[in-house]
Amino acid sequence: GGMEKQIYLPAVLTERLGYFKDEGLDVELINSRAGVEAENELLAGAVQGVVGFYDHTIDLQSKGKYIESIVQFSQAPGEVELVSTKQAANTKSFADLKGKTLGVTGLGSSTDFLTQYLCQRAGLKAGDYTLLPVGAGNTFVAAVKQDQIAAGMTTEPTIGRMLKTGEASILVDMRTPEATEAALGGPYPAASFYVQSSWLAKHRDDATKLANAFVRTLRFIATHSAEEIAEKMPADYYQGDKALYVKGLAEGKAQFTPDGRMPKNGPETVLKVLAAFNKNIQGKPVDLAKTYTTDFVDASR
Amino acid sequence: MPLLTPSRDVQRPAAAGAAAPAIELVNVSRRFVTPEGKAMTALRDFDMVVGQGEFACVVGPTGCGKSTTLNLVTGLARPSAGEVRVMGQPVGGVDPGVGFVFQTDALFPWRSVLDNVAAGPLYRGVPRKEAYEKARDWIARVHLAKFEQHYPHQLSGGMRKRVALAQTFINEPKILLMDEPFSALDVQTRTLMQDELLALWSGTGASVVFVTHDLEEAVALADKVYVLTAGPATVKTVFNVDLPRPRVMSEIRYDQHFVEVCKVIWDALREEVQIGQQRTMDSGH
Amino acid sequence: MPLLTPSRDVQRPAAAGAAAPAIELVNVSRRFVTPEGKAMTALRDFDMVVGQGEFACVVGPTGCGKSTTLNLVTGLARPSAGEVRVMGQPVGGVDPGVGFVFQTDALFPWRSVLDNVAAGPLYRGVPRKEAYEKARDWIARVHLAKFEQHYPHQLSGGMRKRVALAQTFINEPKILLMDEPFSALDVQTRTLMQDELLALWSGTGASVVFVTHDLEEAVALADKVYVLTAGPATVKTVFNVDLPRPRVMSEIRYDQHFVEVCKVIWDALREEVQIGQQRTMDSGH
Amino acid sequence: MTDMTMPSRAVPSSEDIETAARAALARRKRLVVGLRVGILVAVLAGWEISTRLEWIDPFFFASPSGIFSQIAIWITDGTSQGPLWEQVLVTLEETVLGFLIGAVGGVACGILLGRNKLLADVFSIYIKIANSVPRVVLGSIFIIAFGLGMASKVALAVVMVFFVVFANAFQGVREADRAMIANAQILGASPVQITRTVIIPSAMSWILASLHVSFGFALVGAVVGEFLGAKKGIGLLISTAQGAFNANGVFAAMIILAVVALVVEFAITWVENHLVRWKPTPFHEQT
Amino acid sequence: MTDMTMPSRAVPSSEDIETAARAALARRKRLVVGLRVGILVAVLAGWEISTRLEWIDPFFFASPSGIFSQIAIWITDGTSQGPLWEQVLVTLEETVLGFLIGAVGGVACGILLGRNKLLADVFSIYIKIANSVPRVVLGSIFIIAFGLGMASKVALAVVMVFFVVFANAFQGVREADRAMIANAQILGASPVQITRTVIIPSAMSWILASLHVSFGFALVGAVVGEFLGAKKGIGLLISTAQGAFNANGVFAAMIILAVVALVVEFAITWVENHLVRWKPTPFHEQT
Ligand SMILES: Nc1ncnc2c1ncn2[C@@H]1O[C@H](COP(=O)(O)OP(=O)(O)OP(=O)(O)O)[C@@H](O)[C@H]1O
Ligand SMILES: Nc1ncnc2c1ncn2[C@@H]1O[C@H](COP(=O)(O)OP(=O)(O)OP(=O)(O)O)[C@@H](O)[C@H]1O
Ligand SMILES: [Mg+2]
Ligand SMILES: [Mg+2]
Repeated sequence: GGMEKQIYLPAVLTERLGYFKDEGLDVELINSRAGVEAENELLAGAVQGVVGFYDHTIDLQSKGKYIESIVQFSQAPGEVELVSTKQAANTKSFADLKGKTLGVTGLGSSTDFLTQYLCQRAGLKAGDYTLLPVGAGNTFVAAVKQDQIAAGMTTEPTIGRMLKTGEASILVDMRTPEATEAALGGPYPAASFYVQSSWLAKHRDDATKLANAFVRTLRFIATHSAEEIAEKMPADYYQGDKALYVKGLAEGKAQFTPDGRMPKNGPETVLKVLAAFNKNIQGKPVDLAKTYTTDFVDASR
Repeated sequence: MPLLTPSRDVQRPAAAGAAAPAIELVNVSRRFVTPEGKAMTALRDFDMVVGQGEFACVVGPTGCGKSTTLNLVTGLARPSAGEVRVMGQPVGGVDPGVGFVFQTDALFPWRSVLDNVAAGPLYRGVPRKEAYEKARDWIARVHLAKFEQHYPHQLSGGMRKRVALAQTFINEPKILLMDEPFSALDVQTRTLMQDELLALWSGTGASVVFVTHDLEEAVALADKVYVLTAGPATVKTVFNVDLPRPRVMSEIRYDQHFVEVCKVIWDALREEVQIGQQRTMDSGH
Repeated sequence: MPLLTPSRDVQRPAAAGAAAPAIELVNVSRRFVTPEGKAMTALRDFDMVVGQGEFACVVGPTGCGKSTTLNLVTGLARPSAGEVRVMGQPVGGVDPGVGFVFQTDALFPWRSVLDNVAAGPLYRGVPRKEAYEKARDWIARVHLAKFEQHYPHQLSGGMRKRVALAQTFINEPKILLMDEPFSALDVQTRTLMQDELLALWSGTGASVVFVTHDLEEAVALADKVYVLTAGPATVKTVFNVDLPRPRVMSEIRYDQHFVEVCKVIWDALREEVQIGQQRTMDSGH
Repeated sequence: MTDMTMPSRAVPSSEDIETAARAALARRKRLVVGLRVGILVAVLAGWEISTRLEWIDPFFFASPSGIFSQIAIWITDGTSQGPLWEQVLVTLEETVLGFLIGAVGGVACGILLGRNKLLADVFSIYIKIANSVPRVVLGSIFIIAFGLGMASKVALAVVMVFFVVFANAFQGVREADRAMIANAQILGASPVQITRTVIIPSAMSWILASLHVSFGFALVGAVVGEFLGAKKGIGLLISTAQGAFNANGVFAAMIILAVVALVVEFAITWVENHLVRWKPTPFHEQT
Repeated sequence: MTDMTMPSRAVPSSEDIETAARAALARRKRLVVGLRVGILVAVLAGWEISTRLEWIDPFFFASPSGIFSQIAIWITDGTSQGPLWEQVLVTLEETVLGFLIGAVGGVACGILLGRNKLLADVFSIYIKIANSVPRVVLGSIFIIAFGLGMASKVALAVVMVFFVVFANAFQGVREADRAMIANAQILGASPVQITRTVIIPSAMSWILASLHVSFGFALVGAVVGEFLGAKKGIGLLISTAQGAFNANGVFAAMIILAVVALVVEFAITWVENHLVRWKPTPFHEQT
């Protein structure tokens, strides 16, 4: 997803706050359309680090590619299952979505696995619902408006926008650690900063500096209000509607970890979700210890 | 010499009406912009009157402006000054009563000979069957029956010219303009075509303007021969040819009258020819 | 009649060498596939020998196969059977010593007259300045000095033909093939061009094959006149014309010998002409 | 319609010539097919070897054997979205629809603007503006406007095709020989008849040239549309494979696309050969 | 080079004719510009009114006034990625590079394959296959192969341009008049000279027609490339605006693209007018 997405906010914020410079780092932020692309770039050596969803580290391990999360930005996916207002009256839980079409950003994406997992937990079987990839942003909005999907999983700012216009309401909120626990049965580490393991072995200094910068940012987020944070962001990110941006930020701020540490049991939850639906992983041993390290955040002041 | 009346043709145009001449050019000029950006005059103060049913031939040095004149009559080009009238009406666009055999190839390369010849009638709304029947008839008249299905690029130069003739004749135009139509044909085919043309002309009473380089051909066919000057073309002289009709082409050349007429025009022209020749040589070397 | 020797030309081709004829066609046939899918024979058992420095004219009914013959000599087309030799060598591709004036327009429309004429020398590696000087000279010789900067579409039909002539002559080819080069020109320009051609020919000792419809032109220019038959072209008769040289075009037509020669060839041809005419008429109607 | 020639001393009969010509044609055909196959094999072998030797990483660039087995799996077991032929059919339907609409629209607009100088002067600037709009952005606008169904993919295919066809049809019309137009006019053709019988035939090679390239573009449009959101189709197959880091799947889907493109290409060539039968063979290609 | 004509009784001098011709030209120009502006104003007014009256939703389809103020903000305050001109420059550089490479490559391959029948028979099938590869997929492959810098965007622009130019150059070469080629051959031209002096000039209108449409395509390629991953450029501007639900931003960026396209378009047209000065005016357009 794009750099302007709130779930990836710490990256841009770090740069805006000048923390990279403080660490003596010259960092260029490059926007990528999709997580998969960003990881391919990482593996191909075009970039040194990627901010993306943690689940990719597991997925890639199953393909023999080793990447490690060194700073964990969030302990919740920041995703919300929105349900169209027209369906809201008789949809109280995932179980009520039987026979409906559900929107995800793309097949094989994190939203896909989360949706399927939530359905499974609600007792639905594979044939009971249909998944439709609708992307994010206004194609998602249009899909809801045109009744292509009854419900769908998405992030800010789409959530805020749909709530504001009253076109949809929240079915499952996974923006806070608590709600995520409730929905998934454990914390779900999502946005994180990861690098290739081989790179890490050779560049521990750089990794330390990067971790320091990010951890500082996470502390900043934890100690400042949504308005103050928004102030620091580029104007283009909230050009459409600033109030909405701030509101979304206020509601979603809790997803960020205060210290960049991997939440306890987080990796296990992710593996559980993935193992249920991702064919790549099924039947393959995964060494979770190789997917993340807290050495660097632990070391940061 | 009763057969021949050299006369400067200065009739003023008659009012439009039943007796209006078929073609009138009044004081026409035509200029082109040269690549150097200067204006070049191709026709200057050009006057021409062709009565209904009249057969006029135009001769003149190459590049003098003969094709330009025909283009003005068709309405494809417009005069820079002066007026062009067809059947008493100023020429606005292309007139459906006009037929034009172009100097250069203008056949449709993607159509067979048959389809090329049938084009005119089909354009004019003649039913398909009838149009093709007529086309076959005309193809036979130009001796290409065996080549009905050939495409133009499969024909020789003279054959293509004959297709163009059939294409024009099939429409039986009231005004027939022909730009060196027979120059690519051998003598016997040319004679046949000339006879065919005269037959068509006497049958339909069309008015013909016929451009040629061959003075004998001009005299053999025409009622009137326009001789143009070199440089910006003006009418040098108009000769009336009153050889008796019907004329038979294969015989007329041995006719004593004919030979005399040609000789007189030649003598009258020799002076001009030499002036023109001298001028091109001066400008040439 | 010592001036004229009708003779069936059946010499067998000489071995390649210094004295080899410039052009030899031995038993050549050329077939085309008609649109109906049948094979059509354009040339059949065609024999022709043009010695070095010889001037040969080819006459024959339209569509008989004259242009096809020239195409075979250039190497643009290949015979279906038989052999074509130029300077004793079998023709493989286009020979740089050959010049060809096409029957149809083949000027480069995006080049001005000057650039068109200079094309040949430039292709052959002549330095720019020299090439353009030569081109200017040739343009003047065809009386187009004022039109150097014009593009072909801004010229009249006859002027374009003259540009084509200059374009070919400037290369001073050893073998010069011309397909009805003068048919679009008026009498005086034609006479000038004929003189120019004869001067060029006698100066360079080139071998010329000249296709024309005009028997008088053929006799006036040629050493040998090939008369072709209609239908699949074969050589009907070859006439040797031994009018004395140098010949002056504006006078030769009034020469008593010349008139006799023409008459003899005409008489000899009349029969064939009538057969051909009859045949086309049969197939035509 | 080709010329038949054969250099030989003996005078051959028509049959001899025809047989020889046929033999030469067959020989040439064998040569061409041989070279094509040769190149294909060389490329595939080079690719496979490079991946085996790890000169290039099959994780990114797949490998022929992997692609092959992926296609085999799709054919035998079907894809996650249903049987393979269904995906092909869906994409093909969108493509062909988009191609037809775009081509017809492009030809129509090209002829209209090519024939009318005022319209051309006024509207060509807007067409140029429209042509600079990124298709991916248009894709999301189309999804909003036409929904996630077939319509948005077709619309995307249309805009991919339209401009190429338009540009060529327009120029083809402008290039029509003016002597031929004048001749038709004098033979009595109305403007509509001129367009139908002179302009369109002379613009035909222009239009056909653009159709060749634009079918590929239509395919691309449809696939990109599916990429942005779809239930079925090869584009979705690609996007799923991409999401799953399945390079073999991505390349396999692209090969399926190529096969589709080639089949349609042959159809277009067939039509073309029937439309341009009147053309002379260039001298240098006469055998 | 046009013909000058004026129907009038009195014999006008050359200057009269030239003045009249100039006046007619100026009148026509005014008419064209008037109509263009009129259409633009009508469209913008209709759009603005529809959004004001909420017939269409400005959330999706923006509004002219919003777009205008967005552009104003970008010009005065710069974008989140730096000043606006920098974005334009980055995109323009990628586009122009890609356009040049693609056009030169397309023309070169077109001429090569157009002149050599065997090469054409063997390779055209592979070109057709390549043309059916969805550009978005290619985009990600290019990023892997060439990295995230300028090279991958340029490569994407190249593949957008190449096929269109190739198809036209190829066909243009095949359409060259065979009589003219034969004439050049006999005048002594080598194959290379024929290509340079006959084939290229006669294929020129084909090539130019494809350049007109393909500059827009190059722009699209560069923007899509930036979409997939970039630090700067108009494509990134669009993708950020899309992610932030800023429809005005999306449309504003597209308008900037259109302006870029038009400027380059005028340059191409200028070149074209200089290259085709030899062309006759069609009869029906002579005034
Ligand atoms: N489009 C044009 N631009 C400039 N000059 C032109 C144009 N068309 C014709 N001319 C000039 O007008 C003059 C007359 O040309 P036209 O074709 O009428 O001659 P013509 O008498 O038919 O000659 P020919 O017997 O050779 O066919 C020529 O000098 C020619 O150069
Ligand atoms: N490509 C072709 N396909 C089929 N037939 C052809 C082809 N080219 C020429 N022909 C035929 O060959 C014959 C001879 O044509 P050619 O052009 O040699 O005649 P020509 O003697 O030059 O006639 P003209 O005096 O009219 O120019 C004609 O009947 C023509 O139809
Ligand atoms: Mg003329
Ligand atoms: Mg001929």
